[in-house]
Amino acid sequence: MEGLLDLLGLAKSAELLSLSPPGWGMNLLRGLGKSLQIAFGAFGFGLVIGLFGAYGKLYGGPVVRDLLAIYTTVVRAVPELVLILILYFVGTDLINRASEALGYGRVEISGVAAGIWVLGVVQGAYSTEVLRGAILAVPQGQIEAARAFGMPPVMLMRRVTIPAMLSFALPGLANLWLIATKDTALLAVVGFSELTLETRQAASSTRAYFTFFLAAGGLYLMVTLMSSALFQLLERRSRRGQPSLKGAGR
Amino acid sequence: AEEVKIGIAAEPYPPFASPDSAGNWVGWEIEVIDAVCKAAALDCVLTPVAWDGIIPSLTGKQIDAIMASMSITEERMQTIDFSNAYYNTPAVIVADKSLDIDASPASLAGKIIGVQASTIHQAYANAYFGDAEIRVYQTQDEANQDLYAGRIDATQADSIAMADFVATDAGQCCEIKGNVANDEAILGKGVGAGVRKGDDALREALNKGIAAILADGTHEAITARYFAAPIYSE
Amino acid sequence: MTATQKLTPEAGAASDLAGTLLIEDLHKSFGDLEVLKGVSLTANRGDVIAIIGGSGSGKSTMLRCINFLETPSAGRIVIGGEEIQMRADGTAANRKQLERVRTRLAMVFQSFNLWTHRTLLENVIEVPVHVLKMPRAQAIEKARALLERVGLAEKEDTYPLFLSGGQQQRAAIARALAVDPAVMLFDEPTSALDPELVGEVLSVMRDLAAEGRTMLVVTHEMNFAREVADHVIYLYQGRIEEQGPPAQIFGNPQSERLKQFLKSIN
Amino acid sequence: MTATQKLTPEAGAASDLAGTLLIEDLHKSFGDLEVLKGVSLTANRGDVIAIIGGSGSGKSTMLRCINFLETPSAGRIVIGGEEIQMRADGTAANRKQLERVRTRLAMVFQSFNLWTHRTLLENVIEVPVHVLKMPRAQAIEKARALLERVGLAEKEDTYPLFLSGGQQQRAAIARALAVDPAVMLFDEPTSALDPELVGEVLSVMRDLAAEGRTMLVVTHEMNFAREVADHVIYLYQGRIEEQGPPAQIFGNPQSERLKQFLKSIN
Amino acid sequence: MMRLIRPMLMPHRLVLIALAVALALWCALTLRWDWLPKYLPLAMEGLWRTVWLLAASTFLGFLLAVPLGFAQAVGPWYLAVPARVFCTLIRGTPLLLQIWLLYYGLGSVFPQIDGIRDSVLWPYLRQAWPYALLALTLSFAGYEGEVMRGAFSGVNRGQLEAARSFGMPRFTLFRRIWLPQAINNVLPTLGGETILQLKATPLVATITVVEIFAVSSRVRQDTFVIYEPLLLLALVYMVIAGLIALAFRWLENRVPTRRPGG
Ligand SMILES: Nc1ncnc2c1ncn2[C@@H]1O[C@H](COP(=O)(O)OP(=O)(O)OP(=O)(O)O)[C@@H](O)[C@H]1O
Ligand SMILES: Nc1ncnc2c1ncn2[C@@H]1O[C@H](COP(=O)(O)OP(=O)(O)OP(=O)(O)O)[C@@H](O)[C@H]1O
Ligand SMILES: [Mg+2]
Ligand SMILES: [Mg+2]
Repeated sequence: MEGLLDLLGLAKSAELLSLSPPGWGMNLLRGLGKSLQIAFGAFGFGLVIGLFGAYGKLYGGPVVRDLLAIYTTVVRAVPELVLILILYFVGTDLINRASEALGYGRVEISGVAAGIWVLGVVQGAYSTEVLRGAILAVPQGQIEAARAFGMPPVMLMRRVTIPAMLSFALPGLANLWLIATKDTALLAVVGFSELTLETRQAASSTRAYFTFFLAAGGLYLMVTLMSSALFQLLERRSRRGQPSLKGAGR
Repeated sequence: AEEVKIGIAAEPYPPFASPDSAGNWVGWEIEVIDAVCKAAALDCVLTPVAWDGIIPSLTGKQIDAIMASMSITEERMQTIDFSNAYYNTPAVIVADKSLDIDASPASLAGKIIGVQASTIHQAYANAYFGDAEIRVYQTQDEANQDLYAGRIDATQADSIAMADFVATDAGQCCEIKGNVANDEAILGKGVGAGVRKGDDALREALNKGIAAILADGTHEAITARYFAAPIYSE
Repeated sequence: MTATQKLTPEAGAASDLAGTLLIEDLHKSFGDLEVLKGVSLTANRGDVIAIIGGSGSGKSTMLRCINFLETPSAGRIVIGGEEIQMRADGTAANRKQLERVRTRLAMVFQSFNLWTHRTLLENVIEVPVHVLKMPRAQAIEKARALLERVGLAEKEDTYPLFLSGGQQQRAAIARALAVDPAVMLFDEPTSALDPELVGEVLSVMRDLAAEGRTMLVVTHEMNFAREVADHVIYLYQGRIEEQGPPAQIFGNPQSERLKQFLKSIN
Repeated sequence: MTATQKLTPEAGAASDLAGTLLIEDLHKSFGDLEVLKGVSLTANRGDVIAIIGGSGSGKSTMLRCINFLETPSAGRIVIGGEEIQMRADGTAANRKQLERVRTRLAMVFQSFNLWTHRTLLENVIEVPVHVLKMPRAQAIEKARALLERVGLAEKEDTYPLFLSGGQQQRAAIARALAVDPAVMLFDEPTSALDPELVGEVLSVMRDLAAEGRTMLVVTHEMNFAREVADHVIYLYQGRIEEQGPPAQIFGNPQSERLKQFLKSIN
Repeated sequence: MMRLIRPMLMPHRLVLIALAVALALWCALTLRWDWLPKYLPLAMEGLWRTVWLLAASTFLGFLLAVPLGFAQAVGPWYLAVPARVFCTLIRGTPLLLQIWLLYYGLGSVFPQIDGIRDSVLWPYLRQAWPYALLALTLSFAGYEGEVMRGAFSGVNRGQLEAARSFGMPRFTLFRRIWLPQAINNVLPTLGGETILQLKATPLVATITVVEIFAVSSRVRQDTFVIYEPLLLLALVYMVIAGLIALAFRWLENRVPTRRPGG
């Protein structure tokens, strides 16, 4: 094994990537863990915003619709990095000022919470659009049929709209999840030690840029492949009942 | 004592501050921070922040002081206050051995010079090397890489960091061509600790600590472990 | 034009009125376009009323107004003796009431509208279990009987989109029957089917009529209207142009429009 | 079963043969399912052949095999005296030949298949300009005349999805006519239309028949088959169960199947 | 004109507009803008660089995406598999890493090739923008290849059969029917993706390309004015994104489509 590694000139890389110090493997994994934690939180928070946002956009009054339109347009037009800088610094500043004014003194805002809040707001804008499109894609007749049988609105959403739209929403949501995992890299700017920052630290401490960039790329790719597989499974499940489109493009 | 959050740059800057693989920060500056805090009886916590966001973090109260090799300059003093300096080093120009240049604007005209973003070197290069093309890097390391790759002709940086670089394998290509002419308004009065404007209590405490370690020889002792020559002068 | 027979639902007890339907002066506009211009009709329990008319005459709109899938612009709708409370803008004033009334109506859509994410059996038990709160086992038993009846017993675990049009159509009827509706509304139940399937579906409907269910059927199948309906309504541009028993409508049409319509069909 | 008349395309000059069509022993399977089990037919120039049969009997498949939208499993297809060269697997051996032959055929699909990204006029000139290399101005002139003929002159700048079904159907006929086809294939050209529109479309087809175009029409409209067709073919489970002139097929059906089929329709 | 103005007169919109104006005024009056004149020329230069990087990379990327998508949708396996792998690799790794790998990785390989420093290519290889353009182009191609795959297989089969039944040659069919319909179907998606691409351009600042984001960073670093350049930058991006959205709206409306009512 070692001979083989030597042969390929990979011995040094293997040493740098080993899981126990002085190898940096553990650092990368720790970073990955934190990235996933934030991504998961932000994605979930974004989904909640998105569900309310989509319903608001479709069925809300004119005021709600306009406010949501502003939210989704602005958030989707401005680069995440800029939004993160603004939301993180202004947001925490405002919270602190508010709590000081109320006499509580400064509150400690954890990096994880802040990251989830900031990325969640960004993700929410995208989820809103994905879910809105999916709800629109549900044939109107399916919803009418439910109403014609006297289903109350919440039951209609739970029993018909959401399960029926899932197959339309999942590809978009899968993309959003991947964006969430990669956007955590932007939190490096506010000093959050996720995967990209750990990679940079390892790379510049050891000067082995290539090794670490490739390793990080591999980790990201692994996450992507695994989550794609998972989403495909979900999509297939949600698609049961729909004939396959295979061959339709010939 | 109340916790004081000392902001350091999350990007490694060896030999001053860099994380080891166990996640501990080590280096000359880290030891100095320790010593200063002890001398000033402050309960310090290291908080790594990306260099790009370090001043907003300070003004936004995520951290209480910056000790990240930040030079004391007029520009920065408009936004934050500084303690007294705890080290100072001259700025040098490094270039390929085969190039016949020195650190004067005239000899650098038409060349490509790499500098690190948000440093006094960037400010200095913008002010003095207007006839050269200036490329801005996120870290000095990246500039060094490009110097080695030949994509830039020269780089301006701290003499200490550069002495380190030319000693490495990759640094063999290059040599220190000399110090740039001093301009205290830009290059500053050495490196100090940044604090929020008006936070005089902390500034005084840090000053006291710095004075203490300079007086009792701690500073000298730490320096001796890292560098051949002293890096502090009045 | 014949005058609509009058039926006063307030006169009798509610149970006698199950399966009656009264529509008075129903109007409906989409923006500037007035699609229904005052339609009235009465159905007693067990009546089969066929609605015929050209494309765009407002047949579907009328059916959809009856269960408030479209909000009427004006008019009264009384189902099973219970008048649906309307706001000034035509929306139902009382959601609970509307939902209750809707469970007594059942609509079979032209495009079936089966829920594609559920199997046939699940489609049929959905409303009994989740809206009417029938015990699941009982609902399944009943659903199986209904699927058997429309000839789909062996398809209960299939998803709707894997079925042929005629099979979907029959499943939609089973789903409607599962709620034991007092009144059934059919919107062109055979238009997308080939001639042999048309026969199948119509025979199921003939059985329902024989059972004495109240039915409103929008149809292009004149044979069906002739044979099964008690009463035929010819809609033209949002008005009832002519109505009467099938023998009269098909045998001895009065209005020019209707004569022309019947001619174009044959 | 009557024997297919024989026509030997090799005997005459190509120009005489324009508009003739010969199919011999056509087979088609989808996987294990054999949909066509040996179908033969001959059409002379100007013949109108109606194809009837139940759902799933293989009518559409047969039409689609003729212009190789499906690859036949076996058999010969000769169009205008030119036999389409097939590989062993049924795919066309010579793409250039196939493309050439296809320009002489024109298919009108059940679902119209107008190109949704082009206006009506653009739909009609598309093939003349881009395949037949006709000068654009000339193509436009011809297209306008055709749209006029099917009663869509004022719709030339409309996109297909904004038209009613009947209008789309007529536009599809105009598009097919624009290539001046020797043989036209119609797949249930009226099934999605309401009764009044059915009349419109059938009258356009009647005109085409009068002009002497060769036409193969899959249809459920027995009246049309009876009045317009020269020859009627009844398909049952992938075989020609019975064929003959309309008077015989409708007046004096022989096979049990056909009798039952005709009964179910009326 | 009235059609544009009337919807704006709804009461809550008037309130929103008033709020927006008030916010803009407050920003203009109380925040620091004294640095603006000095950095304006640099900002214009950065803006121009952002715009052309965006335009060139989306254009070239889309040209690549068409064959990538087509190969995946209907191509033989020996074309479909590589296309699929390419798209997965691009979509599965952060753009930042791709940029760094190209610039620091690939870029540091070149100088080791003998003679390359004397070649005519060296002045370009020495610059950062070719790497930035390459990375952005490949990234856009990867994402859009996936989009076009769906678009090509989403085109209604009947539309293609109609063309084939008229004897349309294969390439004509692709050019006149398949591609235009595929593009029409995904125009809304493409609009969104182009805005995403706009938002990806700041990443090239990390390899010394001075586009508008880098300019704003420079302002922040030079002057330590923190929020104002960020706000202005956000505004600039919103304007560009708005223009992109308008352009795509115009493209979409060239072929009117009937959409289901909300
Ligand atoms: N949601 C709507 N918005 C605007 N106009 C509508 C709407 N629904 C129906 N219409 C119009 O109302 C008229 C009547 O439509 P309706 O669907 O009731 O006709 P129909 O009699 O059912 O015709 P068909 O036999 O073609 O189904 C048509 O002109 C139609 O265009
Ligand atoms: N692509 C296909 N793959 C598999 N089976 C097919 C395919 N196309 C058609 N079939 C099957 O071939 C048989 C004949 O189909 P075809 O469409 O020719 O029937 P048809 O006579 O046109 O019926 P209809 O009147 O319903 O249009 C059917 O059983 C159908 O399920
Ligand atoms: Mg209708
Ligand atoms: Mg068919």
